[in-house]
Amino acid sequence: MSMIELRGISKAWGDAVALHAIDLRIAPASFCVLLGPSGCGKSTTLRIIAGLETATAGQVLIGGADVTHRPPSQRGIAMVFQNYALFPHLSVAENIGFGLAVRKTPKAEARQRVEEAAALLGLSQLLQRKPGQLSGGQQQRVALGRALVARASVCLMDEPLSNLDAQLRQEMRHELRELQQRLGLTVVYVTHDQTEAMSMADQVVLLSQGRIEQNDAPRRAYARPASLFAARFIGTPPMNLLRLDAQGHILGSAVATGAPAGAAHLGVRPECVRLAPADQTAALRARVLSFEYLGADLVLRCEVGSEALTLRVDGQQNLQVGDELALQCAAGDLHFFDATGRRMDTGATAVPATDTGDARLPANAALAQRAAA
Amino acid sequence: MSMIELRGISKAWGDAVALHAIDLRIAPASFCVLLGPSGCGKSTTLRIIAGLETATAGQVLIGGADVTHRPPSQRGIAMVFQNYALFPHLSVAENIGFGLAVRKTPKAEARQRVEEAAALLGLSQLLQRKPGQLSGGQQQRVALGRALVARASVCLMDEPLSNLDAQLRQEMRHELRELQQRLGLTVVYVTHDQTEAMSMADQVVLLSQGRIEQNDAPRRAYARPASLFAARFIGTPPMNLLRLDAQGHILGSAVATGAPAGAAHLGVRPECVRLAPADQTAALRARVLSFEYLGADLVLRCEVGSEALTLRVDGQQNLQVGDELALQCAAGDLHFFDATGRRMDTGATAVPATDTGDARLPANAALAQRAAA
Amino acid sequence: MSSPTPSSPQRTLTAVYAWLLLLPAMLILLAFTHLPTITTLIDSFYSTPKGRRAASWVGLENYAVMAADPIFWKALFNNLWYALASIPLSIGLALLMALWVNEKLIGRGFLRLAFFTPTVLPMIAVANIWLFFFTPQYGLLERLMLALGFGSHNWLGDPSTALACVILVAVWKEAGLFMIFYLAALQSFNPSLREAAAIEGTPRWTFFWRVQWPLLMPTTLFVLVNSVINAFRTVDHLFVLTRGGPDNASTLLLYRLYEVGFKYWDTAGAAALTMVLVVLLVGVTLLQFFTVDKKVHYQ
Amino acid sequence: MNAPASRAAPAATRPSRGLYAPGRLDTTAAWLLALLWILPLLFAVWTAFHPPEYAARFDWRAPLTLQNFRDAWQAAPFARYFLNTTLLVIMVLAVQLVLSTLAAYAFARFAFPGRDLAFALVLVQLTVMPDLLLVENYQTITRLGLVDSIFAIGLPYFASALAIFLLRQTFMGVPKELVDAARVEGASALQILLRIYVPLARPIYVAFGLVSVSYHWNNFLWPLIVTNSVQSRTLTVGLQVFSSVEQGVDWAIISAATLMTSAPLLLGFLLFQRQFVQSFMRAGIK
Amino acid sequence: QTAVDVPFFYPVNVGGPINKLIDAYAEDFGRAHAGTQIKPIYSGNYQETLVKALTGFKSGTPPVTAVLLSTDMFTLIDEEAIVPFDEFIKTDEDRAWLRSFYPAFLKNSQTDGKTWGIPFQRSTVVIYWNKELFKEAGLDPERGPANWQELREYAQKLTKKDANGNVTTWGVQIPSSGFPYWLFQTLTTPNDVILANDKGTAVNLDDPKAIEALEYWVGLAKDGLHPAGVVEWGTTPKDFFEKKAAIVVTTTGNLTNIRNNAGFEFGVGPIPGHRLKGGSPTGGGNFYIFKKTSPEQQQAAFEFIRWITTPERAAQWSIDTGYAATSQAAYDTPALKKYGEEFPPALVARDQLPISVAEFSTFDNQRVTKVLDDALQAALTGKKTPAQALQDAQQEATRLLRPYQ
Ligand SMILES: Nc1ncnc2c1ncn2[C@@H]1O[C@H](COP(=O)(O)OP(=O)(O)OP(=O)(O)O)[C@@H](O)[C@H]1O
Ligand SMILES: Nc1ncnc2c1ncn2[C@@H]1O[C@H](COP(=O)(O)OP(=O)(O)OP(=O)(O)O)[C@@H](O)[C@H]1O
Ligand SMILES: [Mg+2]
Ligand SMILES: [Mg+2]
Repeated sequence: MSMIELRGISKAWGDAVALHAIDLRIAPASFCVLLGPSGCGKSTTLRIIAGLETATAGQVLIGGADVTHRPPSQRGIAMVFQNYALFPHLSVAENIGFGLAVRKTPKAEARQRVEEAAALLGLSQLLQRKPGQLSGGQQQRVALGRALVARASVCLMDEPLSNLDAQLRQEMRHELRELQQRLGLTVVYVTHDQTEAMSMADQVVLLSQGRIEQNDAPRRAYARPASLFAARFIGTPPMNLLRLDAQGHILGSAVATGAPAGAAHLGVRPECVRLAPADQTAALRARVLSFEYLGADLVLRCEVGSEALTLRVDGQQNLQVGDELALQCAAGDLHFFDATGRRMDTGATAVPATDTGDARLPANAALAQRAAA
Repeated sequence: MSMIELRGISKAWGDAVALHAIDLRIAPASFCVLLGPSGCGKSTTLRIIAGLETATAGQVLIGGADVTHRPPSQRGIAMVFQNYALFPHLSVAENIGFGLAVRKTPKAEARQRVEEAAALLGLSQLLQRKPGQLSGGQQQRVALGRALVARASVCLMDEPLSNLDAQLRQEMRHELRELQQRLGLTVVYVTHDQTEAMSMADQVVLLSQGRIEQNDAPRRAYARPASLFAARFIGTPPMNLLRLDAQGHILGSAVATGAPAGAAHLGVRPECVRLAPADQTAALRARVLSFEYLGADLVLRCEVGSEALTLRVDGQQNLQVGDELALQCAAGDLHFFDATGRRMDTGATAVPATDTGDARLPANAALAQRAAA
Repeated sequence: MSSPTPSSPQRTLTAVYAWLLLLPAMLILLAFTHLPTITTLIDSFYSTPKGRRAASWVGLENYAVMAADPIFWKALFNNLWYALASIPLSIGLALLMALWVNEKLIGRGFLRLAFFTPTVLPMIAVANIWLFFFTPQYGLLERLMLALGFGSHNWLGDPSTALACVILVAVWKEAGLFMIFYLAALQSFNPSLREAAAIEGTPRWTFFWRVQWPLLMPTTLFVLVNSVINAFRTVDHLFVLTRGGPDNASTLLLYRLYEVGFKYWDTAGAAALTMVLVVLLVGVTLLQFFTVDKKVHYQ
Repeated sequence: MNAPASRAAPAATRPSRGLYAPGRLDTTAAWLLALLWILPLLFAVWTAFHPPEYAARFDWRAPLTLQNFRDAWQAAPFARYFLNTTLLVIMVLAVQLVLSTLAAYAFARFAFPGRDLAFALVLVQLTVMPDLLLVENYQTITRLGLVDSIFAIGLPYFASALAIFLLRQTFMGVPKELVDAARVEGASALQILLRIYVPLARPIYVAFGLVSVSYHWNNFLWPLIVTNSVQSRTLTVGLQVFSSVEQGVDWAIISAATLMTSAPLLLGFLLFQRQFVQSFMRAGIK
Repeated sequence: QTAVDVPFFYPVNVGGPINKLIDAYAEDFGRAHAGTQIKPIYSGNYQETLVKALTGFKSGTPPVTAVLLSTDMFTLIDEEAIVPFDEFIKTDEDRAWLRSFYPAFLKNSQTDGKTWGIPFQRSTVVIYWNKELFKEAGLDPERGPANWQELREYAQKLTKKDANGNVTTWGVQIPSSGFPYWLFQTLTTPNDVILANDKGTAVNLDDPKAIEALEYWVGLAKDGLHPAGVVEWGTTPKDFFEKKAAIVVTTTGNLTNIRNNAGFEFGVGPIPGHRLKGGSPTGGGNFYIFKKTSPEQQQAAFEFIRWITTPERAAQWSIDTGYAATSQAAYDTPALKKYGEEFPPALVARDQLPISVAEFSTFDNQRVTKVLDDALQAALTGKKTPAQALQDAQQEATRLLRPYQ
C-alpha cells in the first residue's frame, strides 16, 4: 500500500495550468523528493497534498483514505516551510508546541512532547530563545521540531534547506535523512537542488512544467536520465550533451560515437570522461578552454568539434588553458537522446534496473576507442 | 608594488577586539578572498579598507598612498554589499549611474558608461526595471554594475553571493572571476564559503578571531593547510583529522602513520583516500558507518580505531553500511599537526612552493604501506 | 488571500463569517459617521427649524446663503492659507527633526522628548500658555523681539499676524507626531544604502534628496493625508487664542462651522458648511491618493 | 513588519559612524529647535512652581511653591477626572483595538462580496471625523439614553478607520507561510488571528495606541457636550475651569493644571520612549 | 410624594470655589424642600453651557433650569426653549420680588411684556486704575477720570515710553477680543446712544453718537495712549498687574482677582461720562426655565430661583463672588453694608447701576453681535474707518433682523 497517492491531480489558476493530471504513489516510511526547476509545480503539488490548495481535478489519498476534501489539520500531516515559517514572536518551545496548544493537548503532556522533540533535535538548551536569536540551522531544526511533535507519520517539506549556506546545508541533509529513517516518517520533500535530491531520496520525482518527467530511485535517475531535460537537470557539473550530426558524429568533428540511428544528442557525465594515459593513441583529443579549481576537483571546459565538453579531474592537476588533452570514456557511460529529447536505449548502455549490482569499474574506453582521428 | 596594503591594522570596539594587528598585501589586478567563519573580522577588515570604519591602529595604503584618514569617496574604490544595497526607488540605469550623477559626469558620457557596463553584465534589457522586479542574480549584477561604472581599480565585495541560490551562485562565480580578469580589477572579496574562495581567488586570506591564519594561493592553502583550523576550514567534505597517540598511531588502533615526533593530529583529505585493489594485503582496513550518494560521488564515513575517516569514491560504487574496506593513501597526502595545531613539515610531505609542477599522480600508497596489521 | 478557492456554499459561509467580523465596527461607523453625514446632507437642503417653524425644503438656498457670506469665503481662504503654510512647515520640520534624531546627536533622548512633547499636551490648556507667548510687551516672544531691538507688536491683535501665530501653534503641536513617523521610516532603511552612497562620494544633501527623500515618499503621503485632515480639523487653539479674530482674520472653516452651528444655531447653514468640508476633505484625500500615490510605490 | 522574513544583514545593527556624521552646526541647530519646542513646557514648569506674580518675571531668586498645584487640584475634582479619563482612554483603546482587529482581519484575509465597498466606507471616516458631526451624534447618544456616561464619550470613536487601515496593511504583510503553518497545525481562523496576526502586529498596536491615547486624553468638545456630572467628566473638561472669561488668565494655575494633567502622558513617553520609537520603527508606517 | 429632580446647568466661570457655593445652596434648598432635589451640572463657560443646554433641548433632554447669558434671551425665545416666568408669578409677594431687581438688570430679562429670565450672577463694567502710577504721573490717586476728556488727559500723562520710543506703559486699555461690543457699550452709553431696541428687532449702530464713540476709542489707540490692534480680554488683568496698563476697563467680576493679585494700591470707579454722566452695560447670567420639562420640575425650579435670589442670599453671593447684587434690598442687608464699608470698591457697581443699560442683545443675537464685533475690530485694526465700519455693520445687522420685524 502506498502512504500517499495522487490520482489525476490537476491544478489551474484561471487559464494558467500548474499541474497536468499528476499520478504519484509514495511508499510508507520512504523519502520522496519532488525535484524540478522554478515554477514547475513542486510547491503546488506539495500544497495540494497538504490541503493548503484545492486541486482542480483528481484525488488525494493519505494512508488509504480519500482526504481530497479534508482541511489540512485533518490529514494527519506535518509540514516544514521553505523559510521555516517560525512564529517570530514565540519562543522555541512555544513554536514547537504551537500545534499542541492549538489542539488543547493537556499542558503536562504537551511540555513533555516538546521536550522530547527538542532533545531529539539537540534544541534543549535553546527552548527559551526567540527564532530571531537562532542560527539558520537551529531555526531549521525548530521547524522540524514543530513538524515532529505532531507525531504525524507524513511530513511535507518545501525547500527546507534553501536558505542555509552550503556547509550547513550539507550537515542538515544528514540530520534530516537520519531522522526520517529513525522515526520511519514518510517524507515528501520539495527542492530544486539536485544534490539534495540525490543524497536524500528513496524516490526522485522530477517535474517539468506541471508534468512528471521521471520518477525513479536516485541512482537510476542519475544513471538513466529519461530525457534530455532529466539529463541536464541532474548532476553537477551537468551531463555534457553534445549534438550529433546525421552520421552520429559529434557536431563539427569527425568523432564517431556509435550512436543508434536517429540519435540527436550524446550525453556523457563530466566525471565519466577521463584523461587517457599519455601513450594511448586512440584517445579523443580536446583543447582546454577554461577551468575552475574547487580544491578536491578541477572542472575543465574543453572543445570537441563545435561542442563543449566539461570534465572533472583531480584537483591537484596542473593544466593551462589551451592544453591539448587526450580523453577516454567507457561505452556504458554514453547516453543517447532522440530529436524529441527522449532517451534511446541501446543494449550496450543498459544498466541494471535495481541498484544491487557490484562495484562497477570502467572497463573499456568506449568513446576513445571509437574515435576516428 | 602592492595595490592594497594593510600595516598593523587593529580594530576594537571598547573591550571587544575584532582585529589584531593585521598585515596584508594585495597585488594589483589580483583577486583576494578574505575567508573565515562568522565573526572572525572579515567584514571589519573590508570596511576598514573602504573607509567605512576607522581602524584603532595601523595604516591603510591603496595604490601606494596612505589613505588611512581619507573618506571612502576619496579612496578610489568601489564596493558591492552583501544585500546589494540597491536603491529600491531607482531604475537599474539610475542605480548603475548613481555615482556618475552624484559626481556630475556629463549626461551623455554617463549614459554611455552605464550602457557599456550594462552590456558587459547582460543587463541591457533591464535598464528600466526597478530592483524589486529583478531576480537575485540580476540584482547582484546591478550592484556589480554600480561598482564597475565608477572605474575604480579596486573593488570590495562583502559576501556578494550569499543571498543567491546554489545554481545561481555557481554561475555568478564564473562571471565575477571572468570580469575581474577582463577588466584587471583588484578585488577584495569576503566570504565564509570556502568553495567560493577556492574557485575564484588568486590569494586566500584565512582569518580566525581577528588574526590571519593563513595567507596563500588557493592551491597552496588546500595542499598545505598551515594549521588545524585551516585544515578543517578548507575543503568539502573537510580534511579528515585523526588524533594520534604518543607513538604516532591512529588513536584506538595500531595503524602507524610515520608521524614525526610530537605530532598530535594526522590530516588526510577524503579524496586522497582510495580503495585499494582487493589483492593488496598491506591496505588499511576500515568499516563503513554511513554513506551519502551525490550522483557523481559517494561519500563514505568509515571507522579506523576510535577515529572516523571520510572518503570520497566514485558515485556508481555499490556499498553497504558495515562493509569492510581496504584503503590506501599516498605519503604526500598526509599532513601532521602538533599539539598547538600548527603544521609540522616533514621532508616527505613537502610540496613545491609554487604551483608549476607537473600533473602529479599518486605513486605509492603511503598510509597503507606503513599500516601494521 | 491564501484561502483555497472555496466552492459555492463554502464561499457563502466565508462571506457570512467575514461580515460578522466586520459588523461591530461597521455598525459604529454607520451610526456615527455615515448616517449623520447623510442626515447632514439632507438637512442642508432644508431651512433651520426654529420653534414652531418646522424645517422646510429650500433646495440650494443654504448653499447660496453660504456663498454670499463673505466670512465663509474669508474662512475658506484662511483655511487654504493655513493648510498651505502649516502642512509644508510641519512636514518639513518633522523631517528635519527626524533626520536629526536619527543620527547620534548629543542628547538624542532629550531632543526626541522635546520634539514630541507638544503632541501629548492638551491643546485647551497649552493654548493659554501660547497666549502668554504672544502677549504684547512682556510675553516671551515680545521679550525676545525687544531684546533683539525690535519694537513691540500685538501679534494676536493684528490681522496681518494673527493667522501666522495660529499656524505656528498648529505646527508646533503636530510636527512631533509626524517626526515619529519619519523616524520610524528612516530607521527601517538598510544602512548599506548610506554606505553605498558614501563610497560614491555623495554629498549629504544629495543623499537626502536622491535616496532618503524618495524612499520616504510613502511616509510623506501618509503624513500628508494626516496633515491635510488636521489642517481642517484642529481648531481647539482658536477658541483660546483669537476666536477667529481680529475681524475674522484667523477664522477657519471648522471654527466657522462651530459658530454657525452652535452660536447662531443655524443648523441648516452648518449642514451646508459641513458638506463643503466633507467634499473638500474627501476630494483632497482622493486627489492625493491618485496623484502622489502613483509615484510612491516603487516596489 | 514582516519580522520573520527579515534576515537582517549583520550590518543592520552596525551604526555607520563617520558617514554623514552630524556636524556641530546640526547639533547646535537641533538643540536650538528643541529648546524652542519645549519653551512652552519650560515656561509652564517655571510658572507652575512660582507664585503668580513671577509668571511674567524671570528672577532666579523667585521663591518656589507648590501652592499653584494645590489650588489647581482643589479647583475641580481632579482625582475623579483622572480616574474618568483613564477609564475612558483604556476603554476606547481596548474597544478600538478589538473592533479594528476583527474588521482588519476580515478585510485582509477574506474575499467576500462587498469587501471593497465596505473598505471604502471605512476610509470615509479618515476624513469625515466624528468632530464634524457633533449635533447628529449627540442626538444619537440621547436616543440611546447614554448621555452623561463615560461610555457615551467613547462610543462614536469605537471604530477607528485609522486603526482598521493600519492593521489591514500589517495583516496583509504577514507572510503567507506563517498562516499556512498554523493551518496545518490545526489552528482555527480565530486562533490564527489571536496567535499569529495579533502578536505580529504588536508594534502597530503600540503605535496606534499612542495616537489614540493622546487624542482621547486631550479631546475636549465632545466630552464636554455629552457629560453632565463629575462622575463622567474628563480632565480636559476639568481644565476648562481655568480658562475663565470673567477673570483674566491665571497662568500659574493653568500651568500647574497643565503639568498635572499631562504628566502621566509625558512620564509615559519618557519611560517608554525607546519602545515607542522602536514600535513605530517596526510598524514601518510607510 | 415622588421626588422631583431639577437638573440645573451652571456655567463654572470663576474657578473652583464657586461650584462649592452652588452645591451648598442646592443642598440647603433640598433640606428645606423635601422631595425636591436640585442637581447642579457645571458645564463650562457660558457659551459651552448654552451649547449643552440647547443641544440637550433639541434632543429632548434639556435642563430644567440654567444660568445663561442674559443676552441669550432672544435666542432662547426664538428656539422656543424657555417658558416665561409670568406663569409662576401668581401672588403679590411674587410680584414684589420681581420688582425688587434693579431695572438695569431686568432690561435684559423682559421683552414683549413678559419676563423670561431672572438676574442672578450679574456684573457691570468699571474702570480700575493703578494708584502708584497715578502718583508718579502727578495725578490724584483717589480720583479716577470722570469723562472722556479727563480719560484722554490722564492717559497722556500715564503713558510711558522707553529710550527707543517703545511704550512701556499704556495710559488706558479697553480689551476688544471675544466680546468687544460689550466694552464698546461703555463708550456708547455715556454718549447717550442705545444700540438695540427693547424688542431685539432693530439696531442703531450707525448713529452718529455711536460713530463718535468708536472714533474716540480708535483715537486713543492712534494717539499712542492705548495699545494698537485688538487687545486680549484674558490678559488684561495681567497687563494691569504688570503695570503695562495704568487704567483698564473691565468687569466688576474681576474685582476679587485684582484685589488678590495686584501688587499695588488700585482704585475702582464708574465708567467716565461724556454726553451723559456715565453709564455702563450690564452683563452676566440670568436664570431660565426650560420647556420640555414637567410642570412639577418647572415649579420646583421657580421656587429654587425665588429662594436663591432672596436679599440675604444675594448679598452673601455678592460678597463671596464679587458679582454685583441684583437688588437694592440686597445692598441694604447688614452683611453687604458692612462689606461695602470695609471694601468700598464693591459698591461702585451699585452706584453705577441706576444709569446702566441692557447689554446689547437682539434676535439672532450671536450673529448680529458678531457683525458688530467684526466692525469694531475692523476699525480698531485700521481696516475701516469707524464710520464705514459701523455703517456696514448697521446694514448687515438690519438685513439679519428683517425676519423678526
Ligand atoms: N496563486 C497562484 N495564482 C496563479 N498562479 C500560480 C499561483 N501559485 C502558483 N502559480 C503558478 O503555478 C506554477 C507552479 O508554481 P509552484 O509554486 O508550484 O512552482 P515551484 O515548482 O514550487 O517553483 P519554485 O521552485 O519557484 O518554488 C507557476 O507557474 C506559478 O506561477
Ligand atoms: N559595531 C560593532 N560594535 C561592537 N562589535 C562589533 C561591531 N561590529 C563588529 N563587531 C564585532 O567584531 C567582530 C568581527 O565582526 P565582523 O563583522 O568583521 O565579522 P565577519 O567576519 O564579517 O562575520 P560574518 O561572516 O558573520 O559577517 C565580531 O565579533 C563582531 O561581534
Ligand atoms: Mg515552490
Ligand atoms: Mg560580515
